[in-house]
Amino acid sequence: MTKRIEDLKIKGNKRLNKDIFILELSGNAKIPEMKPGQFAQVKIEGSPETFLRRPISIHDVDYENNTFKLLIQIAGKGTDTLSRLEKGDFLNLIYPLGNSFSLPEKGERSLLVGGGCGVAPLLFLAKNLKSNGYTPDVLLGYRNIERIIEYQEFSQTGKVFLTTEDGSKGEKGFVTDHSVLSSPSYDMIYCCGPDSMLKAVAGYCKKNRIRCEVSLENLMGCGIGACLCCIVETIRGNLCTCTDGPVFNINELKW
Amino acid sequence: MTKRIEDLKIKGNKRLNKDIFILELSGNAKIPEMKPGQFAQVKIEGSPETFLRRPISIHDVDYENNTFKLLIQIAGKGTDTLSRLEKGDFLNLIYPLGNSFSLPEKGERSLLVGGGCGVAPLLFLAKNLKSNGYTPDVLLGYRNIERIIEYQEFSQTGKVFLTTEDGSKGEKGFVTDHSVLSSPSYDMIYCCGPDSMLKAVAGYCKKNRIRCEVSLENLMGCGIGACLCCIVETIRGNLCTCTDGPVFNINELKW
Amino acid sequence: MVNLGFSIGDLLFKNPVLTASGTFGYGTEFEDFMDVSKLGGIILKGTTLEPREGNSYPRMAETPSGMLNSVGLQNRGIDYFEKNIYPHVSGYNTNVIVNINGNYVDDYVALAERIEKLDKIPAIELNISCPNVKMGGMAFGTNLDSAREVIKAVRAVYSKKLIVKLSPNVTNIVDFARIAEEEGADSVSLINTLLGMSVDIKNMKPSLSTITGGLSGPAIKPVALRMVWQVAKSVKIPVIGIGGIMNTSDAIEFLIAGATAVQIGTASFIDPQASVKIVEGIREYLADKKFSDIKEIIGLINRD
Amino acid sequence: MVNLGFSIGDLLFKNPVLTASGTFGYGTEFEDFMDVSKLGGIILKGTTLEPREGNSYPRMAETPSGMLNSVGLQNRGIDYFEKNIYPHVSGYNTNVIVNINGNYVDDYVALAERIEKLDKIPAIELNISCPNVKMGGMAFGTNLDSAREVIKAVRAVYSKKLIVKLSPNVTNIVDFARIAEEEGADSVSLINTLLGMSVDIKNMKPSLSTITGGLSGPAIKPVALRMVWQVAKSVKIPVIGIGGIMNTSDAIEFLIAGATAVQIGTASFIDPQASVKIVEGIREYLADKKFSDIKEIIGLINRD
Ligand SMILES: Cc1cc2nc3c(=O)[nH]c(=O)nc-3n(C[C@H](O)[C@H](O)[C@H](O)COP(=O)(O)OP(=O)(O)OC[C@H]3O[C@@H](n4cnc5c(N)ncnc54)[C@H](O)[C@@H]3O)c2cc1C
Ligand SMILES: Cc1cc2nc3c(=O)[nH]c(=O)nc-3n(C[C@H](O)[C@H](O)[C@H](O)COP(=O)(O)OP(=O)(O)OC[C@H]3O[C@@H](n4cnc5c(N)ncnc54)[C@H](O)[C@@H]3O)c2cc1C
Ligand SMILES: Cc1cc2nc3c(=O)[nH]c(=O)nc-3n(C[C@H](O)[C@H](O)[C@H](O)COP(=O)(O)O)c2cc1C
Ligand SMILES: Cc1cc2nc3c(=O)[nH]c(=O)nc-3n(C[C@H](O)[C@H](O)[C@H](O)COP(=O)(O)O)c2cc1C
Ligand code: FES
Ligand code: FES
Repeated sequence: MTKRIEDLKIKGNKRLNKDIFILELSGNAKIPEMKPGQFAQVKIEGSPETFLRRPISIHDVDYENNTFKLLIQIAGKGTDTLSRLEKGDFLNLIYPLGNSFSLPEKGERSLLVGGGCGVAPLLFLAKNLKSNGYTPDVLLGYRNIERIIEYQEFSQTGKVFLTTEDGSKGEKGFVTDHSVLSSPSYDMIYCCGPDSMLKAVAGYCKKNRIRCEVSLENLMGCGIGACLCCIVETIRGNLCTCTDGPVFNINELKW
Repeated sequence: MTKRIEDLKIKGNKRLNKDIFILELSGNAKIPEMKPGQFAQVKIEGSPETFLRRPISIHDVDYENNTFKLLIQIAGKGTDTLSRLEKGDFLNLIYPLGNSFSLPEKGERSLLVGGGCGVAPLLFLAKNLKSNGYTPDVLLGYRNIERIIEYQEFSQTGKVFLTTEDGSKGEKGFVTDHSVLSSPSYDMIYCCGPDSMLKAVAGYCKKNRIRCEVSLENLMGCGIGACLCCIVETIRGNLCTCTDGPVFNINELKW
Repeated sequence: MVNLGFSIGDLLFKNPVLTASGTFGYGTEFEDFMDVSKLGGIILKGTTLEPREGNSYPRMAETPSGMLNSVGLQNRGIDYFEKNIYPHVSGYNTNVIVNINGNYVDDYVALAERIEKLDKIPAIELNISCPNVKMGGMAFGTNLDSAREVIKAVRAVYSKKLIVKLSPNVTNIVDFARIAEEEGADSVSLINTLLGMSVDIKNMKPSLSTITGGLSGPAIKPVALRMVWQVAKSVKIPVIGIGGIMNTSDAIEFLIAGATAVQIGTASFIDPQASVKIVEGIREYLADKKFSDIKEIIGLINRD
Repeated sequence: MVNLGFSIGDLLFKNPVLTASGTFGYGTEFEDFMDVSKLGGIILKGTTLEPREGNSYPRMAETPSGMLNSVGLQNRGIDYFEKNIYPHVSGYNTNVIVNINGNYVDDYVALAERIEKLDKIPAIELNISCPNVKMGGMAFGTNLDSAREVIKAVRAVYSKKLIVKLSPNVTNIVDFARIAEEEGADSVSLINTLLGMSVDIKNMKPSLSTITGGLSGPAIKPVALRMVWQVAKSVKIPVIGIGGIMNTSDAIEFLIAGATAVQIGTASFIDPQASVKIVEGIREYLADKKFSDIKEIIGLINRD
């Protein structure tokens, strides 16, 4: 899969809530084949504080219409600048980058666990699993009812479980508190979200001997394996999150 | 006249030609009294290459409507960014800064000489002279007919003479070649434009013992007399263009 | 209530925000924009014994997130200062500090003696780091022996607070800080500008009349922070951090790295109110983080 | 037709644009974006005798117009290089240069001996300026005696082109360039990163696991240009300019200041095609200004 650098046109910018928005991009040329878990290095124009590109996961791809989506949370200056893009603007991307989630074995039961904007790479994964004949369950954790995003979209790919920290919707607590995890019945869990969630889910999976892949969000300098800034300690030594990852099997990580 | 720092609202952005545009600004508070020759230090948002503010002259003031104008030529990244401002955007200014042109003695004949975007401070001056009972002549020099700007506006304040370098309108040549200067009949000449023009006009004035004030466009760090970066050599030593100028009597300058 | 005050010896500062020499004129230039007395202190522009015209135009060039200057200590000399500037600035209700410069050790000494007599000037900042003068300046600040000589000589005649301003254009800035401390300086301030250069490719010449000049602004902040951290670990006297501080968060970085106070330089050109805004910003940050005294965060990263 | 070529001794380069070590991997990472053979040369990432894991995460922080890194020479060692990297990179139709590093003089010597034997590597870049390793690295590059010792030792065993990469974290970089020349280096390259630091004020800790790191990017360009200008005036061997070059106009600044060639570093992270674009940009600039040979602009500001 060759990487490319390209100006893409903004087809739409939809606000999901105060902090989160979805950019829809369309290529002039045919967009490349992408895999769930991959990401793009996005150029932020016009500020000395956003000198480097920002890594953003591929959220959803529509090959027919030659478009794809990024789901982005405003975390600072760079993502704030992105949130102001309007239809017709251009965005420069290096993509598709990184490895991807692996498919479960035939007949295995899988669960996708996402928190906050950690759902970003999971929708593409869920759709991909579905089109490959799986029916993954999805467990989403949010702070409260107002923060819930993409519920409808995930519902179309399988069963969706919810937690909110304040109990305003779904079960109260963190994702690892959800009753669906009380009797471990999954063979494979995919997880993306804040570090604390990844570690909690990884702990659960280790205890219950469930295979688990997590998507890491390390700081990146280049995104293409050239700077060695994005490393994560693994049993095979320091690996690059941008090329060996961002998806890692938790058994590889020195957590 | 106290200086202030203020966000002003863009009321309009009018393109005069490929390179030159006029921003109309309106204050929330009452705009301060300004004098012809004064300038503003304009903040350019969002680029590491435009770290410092940019000095721009006050082009025209409308106290009744609480608005004023800046006439700007795209010279690089900063002015290019300004050219993209739209109605409703805000612009941060430190203003009004610098000294101003002096009035002629009663009954004296004066000529305003401007080239290219050097006309910027002259319209305000022309209007000011007119409202003080003078009828200054105006001599404008441009590269060619397409570059002519603000002809109508100056016509309303007095007689306007034109030169173009290629002769496509008015007399052919530089401003100093114009026939109105062949028999020196002015007591005072005000000039603003590129360095070469200022020096040519200053030379003419010295030879013919005409009083002459020029507005300089030195590089500025602060615009308020704090950095001492904008100096010009004068018979009184190094003076700041931003506080002792930008308007200088040519007899003061070590040209 | 958050305590923002600090002291150099027995000299109290109401807050840790000062303005950097050469970027705040004599304070008067900023009176339209702010109440100068709200600052912890102001450091006046570089002063010499005799009047100086400085270097030729152009003296300034913009660079990515920074600027180069080669002003070269243009000022009207100490006589003019005493007569025309001092009466006004002594009215500020804050610490007014003079930044002194010379070509020879004797110049520094003579200046220090003159300023010692000015009641309302409680401290001097000894500038041994100006990169923009041919003699003196950085020459003192990049050689350990000369640095020691000039500090010793000034200390001998000056009994109020002596702050030594260090040059970053050295292999090991800690050595210079230690010498200042050994010779009795009450504080060190750092950094002065980094020696830099820029070329005008349209005209194919240097952008500055002097070819090289001093780099300031956010571009130098990482270097300044590193030096402040190194020095703060190595000396006991208060360290004043300078270099690219544009806003509250930059100032906090310096405090956490070990600076007891900071100076705001180039930022004042872009926002004349930057310094007073930072005073308020630090207050809010501390309140937010539930600290009651600024001392609690100074050098925090060295504390475990 | 414009001639862009230059040479170090008898080693020809088709154009003056190289990539900087540690920012271009082994070239392979960029093959999707460009034809590596279009460059004047590529300098591979820092290589050591033994494999190294480098420093812990986080190793990177963004700063105004720049970035800090403390990678610490992570690489798989010379054995791996010979077996797995060399066969591929020797296929590039350009000068492939290895950047060598060590803790002790002997490490450098052993590495140089190994690389001497690799036919398709016509030069090494001796890195005595890495700020991110505890031993060796910058320690060699900030002390004149150690610098001389390691250059002399490597020169004794290495007969191809020897480029010495200098550290900017010194009082007088010219001294180091002179030593390199005296000891028989064929070229000097400068600058490596400036030692810097940044603080995460949210968590009140250093942004990097190593506290300090190397500053690169446009922020350092003025300092790099100044040093290149100083060195180019002082030595006869070709000077390769490095530091914050993002585009053609930055590269031209270095050439006019005296650099015979340039290296593109951090820019490749933001635009992987930056280096090849600069080759074309220089060609256009020269054509525009009616020069027929790049030599005509090198060191132009020193020529009158
Ligand atoms: C592989 C990968 C995929 C990601 N996918 C998404 C996604 O789909 N949607 C989304 O909203 N976010 C995603 N992120 C996180 C996103 O990259 C950061 O939120 C963003 O870079 C913050 O930039 P900023 O300028 O807005 O904030 P800043 O003010 O720069 O920083 C805010 C926070 O973001 C971190 N950050 C800053 N720069 C980088 C960088 N270059 N790389 C990584 N983190 C950085 C900072 O450490 C800080 O914690 C992903 C990160 C990685 C590594
Ligand atoms: C008192 C004064 C009044 C001015 N009035 C006007 C006006 O009314 N309309 C107008 O179009 N222009 C005016 N100028 C010129 C204007 O300031 C410059 O064209 C502008 O700063 C260029 O910025 P830039 O980023 O677009 O270009 P850059 O790419 O930064 O530079 C282009 C050119 O502008 C010069 N320049 C850059 N920065 C500054 C600076 N801080 N100060 C001065 N010159 C600079 C550069 O040397 C270069 O020659 C005035 C200048 C001064 C000093
Ligand atoms: C235009 C200008 C003039 C300066 N003049 C002096 C001076 O006279 N004496 C001095 O000690 N430092 C002088 N400096 C250095 C500043 O005080 C400060 O050390 C430096 O600019 C770094 O801080 P900054 O990045 O916040 O500007 C000057 C800096 C600038 C930009
Ligand atoms: C992530 C990173 C890794 C680097 N690794 C090396 C290295 O291994 N050897 C070396 O000599 N320089 C190394 N450098 C320094 C660069 O080669 C270059 O000298 C420096 O970054 C300045 O150039 P720039 O501003 O164009 O990046 C590294 C720089 C970066 C940013
Ligand atoms: S981000 Fe540069 S190697 Fe991964
Ligand atoms: S621009 Fe700073 S003193 Fe004039």
